Amino acid sequence: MSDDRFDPECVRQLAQILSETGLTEIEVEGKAGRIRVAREHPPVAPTTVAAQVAAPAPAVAPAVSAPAPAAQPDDAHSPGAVLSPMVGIAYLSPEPGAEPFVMVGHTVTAGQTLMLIEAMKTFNQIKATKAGTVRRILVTTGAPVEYGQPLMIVE
Amino acid sequence: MSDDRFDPECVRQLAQILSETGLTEIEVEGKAGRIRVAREHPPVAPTTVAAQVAAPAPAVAPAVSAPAPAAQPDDAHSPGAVLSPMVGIAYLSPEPGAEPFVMVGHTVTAGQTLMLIEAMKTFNQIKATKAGTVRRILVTTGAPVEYGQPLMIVE
Amino acid sequence: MFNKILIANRGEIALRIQRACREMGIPTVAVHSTADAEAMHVRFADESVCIGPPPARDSYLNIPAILAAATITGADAIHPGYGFLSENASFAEMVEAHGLTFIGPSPAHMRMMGDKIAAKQSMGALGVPLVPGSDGEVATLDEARKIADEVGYPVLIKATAGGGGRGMKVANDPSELEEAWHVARTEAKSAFGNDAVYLEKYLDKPRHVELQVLADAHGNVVHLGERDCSMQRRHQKVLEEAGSPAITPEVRDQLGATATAALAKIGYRNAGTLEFLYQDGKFAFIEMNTRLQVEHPITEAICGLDLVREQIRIAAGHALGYTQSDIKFRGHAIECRINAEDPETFLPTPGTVEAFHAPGGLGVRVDSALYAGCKVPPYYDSLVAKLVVYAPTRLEAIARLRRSLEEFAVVGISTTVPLHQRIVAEPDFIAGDYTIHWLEKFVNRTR
Amino acid sequence: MFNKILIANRGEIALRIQRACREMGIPTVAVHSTADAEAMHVRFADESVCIGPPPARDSYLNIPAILAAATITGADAIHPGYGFLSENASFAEMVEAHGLTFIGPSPAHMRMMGDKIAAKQSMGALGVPLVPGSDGEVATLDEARKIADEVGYPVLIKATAGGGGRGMKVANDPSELEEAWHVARTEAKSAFGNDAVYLEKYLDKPRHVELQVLADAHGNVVHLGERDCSMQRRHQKVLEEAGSPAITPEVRDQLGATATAALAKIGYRNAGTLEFLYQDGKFAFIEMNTRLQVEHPITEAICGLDLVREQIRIAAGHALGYTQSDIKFRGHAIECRINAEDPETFLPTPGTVEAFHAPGGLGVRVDSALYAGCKVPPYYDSLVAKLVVYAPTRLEAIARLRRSLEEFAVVGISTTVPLHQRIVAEPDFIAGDYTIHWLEKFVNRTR
Repeated sequence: MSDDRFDPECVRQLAQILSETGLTEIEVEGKAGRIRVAREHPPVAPTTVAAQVAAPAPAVAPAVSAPAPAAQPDDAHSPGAVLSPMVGIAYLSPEPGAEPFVMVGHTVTAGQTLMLIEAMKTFNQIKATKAGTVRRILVTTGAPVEYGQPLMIVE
Repeated sequence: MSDDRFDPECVRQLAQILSETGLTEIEVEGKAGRIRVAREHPPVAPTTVAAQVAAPAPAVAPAVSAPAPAAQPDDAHSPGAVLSPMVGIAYLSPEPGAEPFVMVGHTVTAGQTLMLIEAMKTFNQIKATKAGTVRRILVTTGAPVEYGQPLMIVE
Repeated sequence: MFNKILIANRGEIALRIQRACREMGIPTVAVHSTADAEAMHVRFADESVCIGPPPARDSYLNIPAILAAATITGADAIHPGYGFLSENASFAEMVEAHGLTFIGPSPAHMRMMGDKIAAKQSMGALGVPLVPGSDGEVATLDEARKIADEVGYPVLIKATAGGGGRGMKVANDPSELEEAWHVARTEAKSAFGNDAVYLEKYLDKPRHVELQVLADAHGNVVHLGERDCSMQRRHQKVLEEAGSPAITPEVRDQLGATATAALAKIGYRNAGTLEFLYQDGKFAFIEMNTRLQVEHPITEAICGLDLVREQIRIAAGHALGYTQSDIKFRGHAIECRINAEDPETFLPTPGTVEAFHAPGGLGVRVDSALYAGCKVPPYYDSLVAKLVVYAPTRLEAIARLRRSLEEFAVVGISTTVPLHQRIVAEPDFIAGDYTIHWLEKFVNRTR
Repeated sequence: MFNKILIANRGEIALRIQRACREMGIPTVAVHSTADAEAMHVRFADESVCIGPPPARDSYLNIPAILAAATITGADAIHPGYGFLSENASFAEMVEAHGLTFIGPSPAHMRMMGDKIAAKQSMGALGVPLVPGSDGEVATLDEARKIADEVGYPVLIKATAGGGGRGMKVANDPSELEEAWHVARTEAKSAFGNDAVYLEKYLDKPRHVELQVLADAHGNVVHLGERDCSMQRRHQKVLEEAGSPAITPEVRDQLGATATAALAKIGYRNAGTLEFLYQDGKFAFIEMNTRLQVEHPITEAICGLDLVREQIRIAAGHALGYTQSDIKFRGHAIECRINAEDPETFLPTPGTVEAFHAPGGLGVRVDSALYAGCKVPPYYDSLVAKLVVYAPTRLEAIARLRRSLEEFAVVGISTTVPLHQRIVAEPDFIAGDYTIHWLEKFVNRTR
């Protein structure tokens, strides 16, 4: 059913991206068909207003910091990003001194273990959801990670 | 002099309207010549933000009211507006029951008395600053007026 | 004192706890769902950890994630706020099992008070007043008559297995008792397969009056006076007062003495609130909340203590440092809960706050995590701000409340500010003359 | 009570007075210049009248316009706030001549205290302590020596006709007296054509301590304790505390008794403040302000009174209704004056406020007429907000102040919030160890 018809959520997302990026037109073609969204004038958008009036908060709370190591803000939105499903400590090798599960440049298959995350004294395997090449590793062994934090880019 | 050159105030006003409306171009032609203003992208304007964030105040202070009778908000900016130079009580006639100084449609000369304003038990003559025709009378005898309030339109 | 406190909550209460910590010089860790990444409690924290997706069960109720967040940030204590995990005894136990301090009562006391029937029995045995009635099942109509005469009409015949209003009948006078007895038993039998009933005095116009207590780990217990939370809709408190318009200092002292003696006896620790129904000069214990409450600021206003600071000090093992006679009550305080709800239909109104301006000036306190541009997500409680006013007298507090509500500006989402404006204009409210049923009727009448 | 009060002021103090009126049920009239048409005090008023163009002399100092505004709106009393016309005795007389009530002291008392030399003589004669020194001119060096020995060194030789620091010399010990005497007289002669000089004790490290008083029309006078305003820059108060870190309850009681007795004797009425220099345990009267002061909220915080309400009640002829023994001082309060100024250069920063977020929570009061989108015009005083914190102890108040300053957000214009953040971190401030010279030195040192 959802394959036969346009996906309203997709259209909404594209419209949102249009607003966010200030583009006037986006065209996307994929298996499900082609979607084109356009807006004649870049919107004087509520998002812009929000961004401006949200300004006090950065001024107020200079101390905001995640405990995580620096990842690019864009990494989480990268299509190849492997996001942490939990809060915990990252381990790139099965045990101290051992070879890491994967390294940059490695080819991985879907289901292959990429790293471990320890939470509540349990080690949880983080597996590749699709085949690809490890482009970047964004955390180090022993690093604290939060939910949704990008761990690797696999493309 | 001002006829020979462009009017910077006009240009600024048009730029302002451009920002407010999100238009990309405005062209105005009149006696004084032609002005065209354009901007490649409608600005993500501070004015817009200001207008939005100023919103609380009307919500907060529903009771705001001037003691003056209803004048159009535009009257004060009308080129023929006679503005009150003081706070006081308006009188359209020299004494109760007498003929009013002027009526709508009358032609007036510069320096002619248009009405009186009583302040601190003194009657102050409000005089025409230029010749013209009385288009509208915006106050009534006995009405309180504030500083800068439009009293008449003489064009 | 603690080195770092993790605050396992969100919204205004997370901010409230952060403020206390900051004033005590203790760094804080905020936890948040992905929906709250831009929230005030995250922006103000010294550190923050995203613990899960928007649904509370996956984030703010996600015990492993919260404990892992405490571990990776090196926090040594957890403040649960109210709601979420604040009354979860297992969570408190796990916090302690991880070598961290739970800022609250012992898990045993949380469990005791979590079982509402056991709580009543325990407190009743310690001399705390309960609703008068039979001790357990009433076997015969004659016995029911005898007890009803003792406690006085109206009385309620209730199924021991009951709930949800079924198997429950009121007898307003002796002539109605027999029918109520039979109907209640029949309903109980058909609804629960058990016709056992008990009898208690029916409170038809009670006030909700609750007592704030503080107890340290050294056996010191004080009460901080009562709050009147009778202004309720669907069992949700809407506006609270301290003190209660219906309570005299003598009555307060007496209830306080009974309650603090009972809590000292069981060795209760940290903050807690005993909730009572109050009618005809008598209290009936309903339940005890083993946590900080939403309406704690009105108590802070009249007794001059910072309750969160006291909670933290107690959890760190400090003695209260004052006794009951040091606690003085001054003036009157009222809190309005401002919810992101339509003020007529009470439907939630999540969305983006375009502009926010809080009232200011003398005697006005606002606790809110709103800011211009913030989002009110649809996943959590609709409480977005607490307006608390304080003045020397109740009538001055009401006048201050009225002008503060006029100043309150939230643009972009509807809030219940207009509801509060209507309430504070009502003669019954101004006279302090309202029971727990008043608001429901008022809302239905004026809708 | 009054039917309608016209507030002859703008900014936060106009809003402050409006709030008190609103809580008392009295409608208000705002007056404003064309620059303030969109200002908060106009938006919140029941009625508003534009009284002139931006310059204060044509609007907020325009007496005929203000009186006409009162007439056309039917106001029966005028509250002058502080600054502008608040200490103008002629204005007060004209208000009364128009049959309206001036909410303040009698014009005679305003005039008496407006003449700084006459004020000192009057108050000195009534037993209020002055700077020790000669009674008027000192004719000979021998006489100067004698008085200097009496009052103790260092002493100041001052031209009786003097001003602006000229004709003024310090003698730190007897050996310096002769030269100071000659130099002062020579300077006085050349600068003012008059070589008459007088002598007084030189206070090299005084604190500025002031006493708040309230007096009704029935002879009752109370004091509401002192404020310490030593944190000054170029004679402008920047931060104030109540009580003073340097004053004990005994010293306060003694000064209060002297001052209230003096004011009762002259029949003073309404609010007033006696300003003193305080050094080595001794007070020296400088002047009396016959109006509400900017820093009145810290007094409200520690004594629980609403000073504007009291002013209005007194002006309406009500008796205070309490005596000195009813006034209790509790806790500690600090006010930061937040100015639209660069925090380093102190240059004014008028402009548009893009975003405004005031701190909240326990013990925090903000008085400000700012809102997101408002304009701070360049024509008036740069004070745009007052942050007042209250806590049981001075150190807790400082901790609260620090966290509140962190929360304070004004976007679009620079303010002095960062200056206050630097001050509250200073050990001297935390220790309460600062005189009226401290801030000037601090600013120069850290710039």
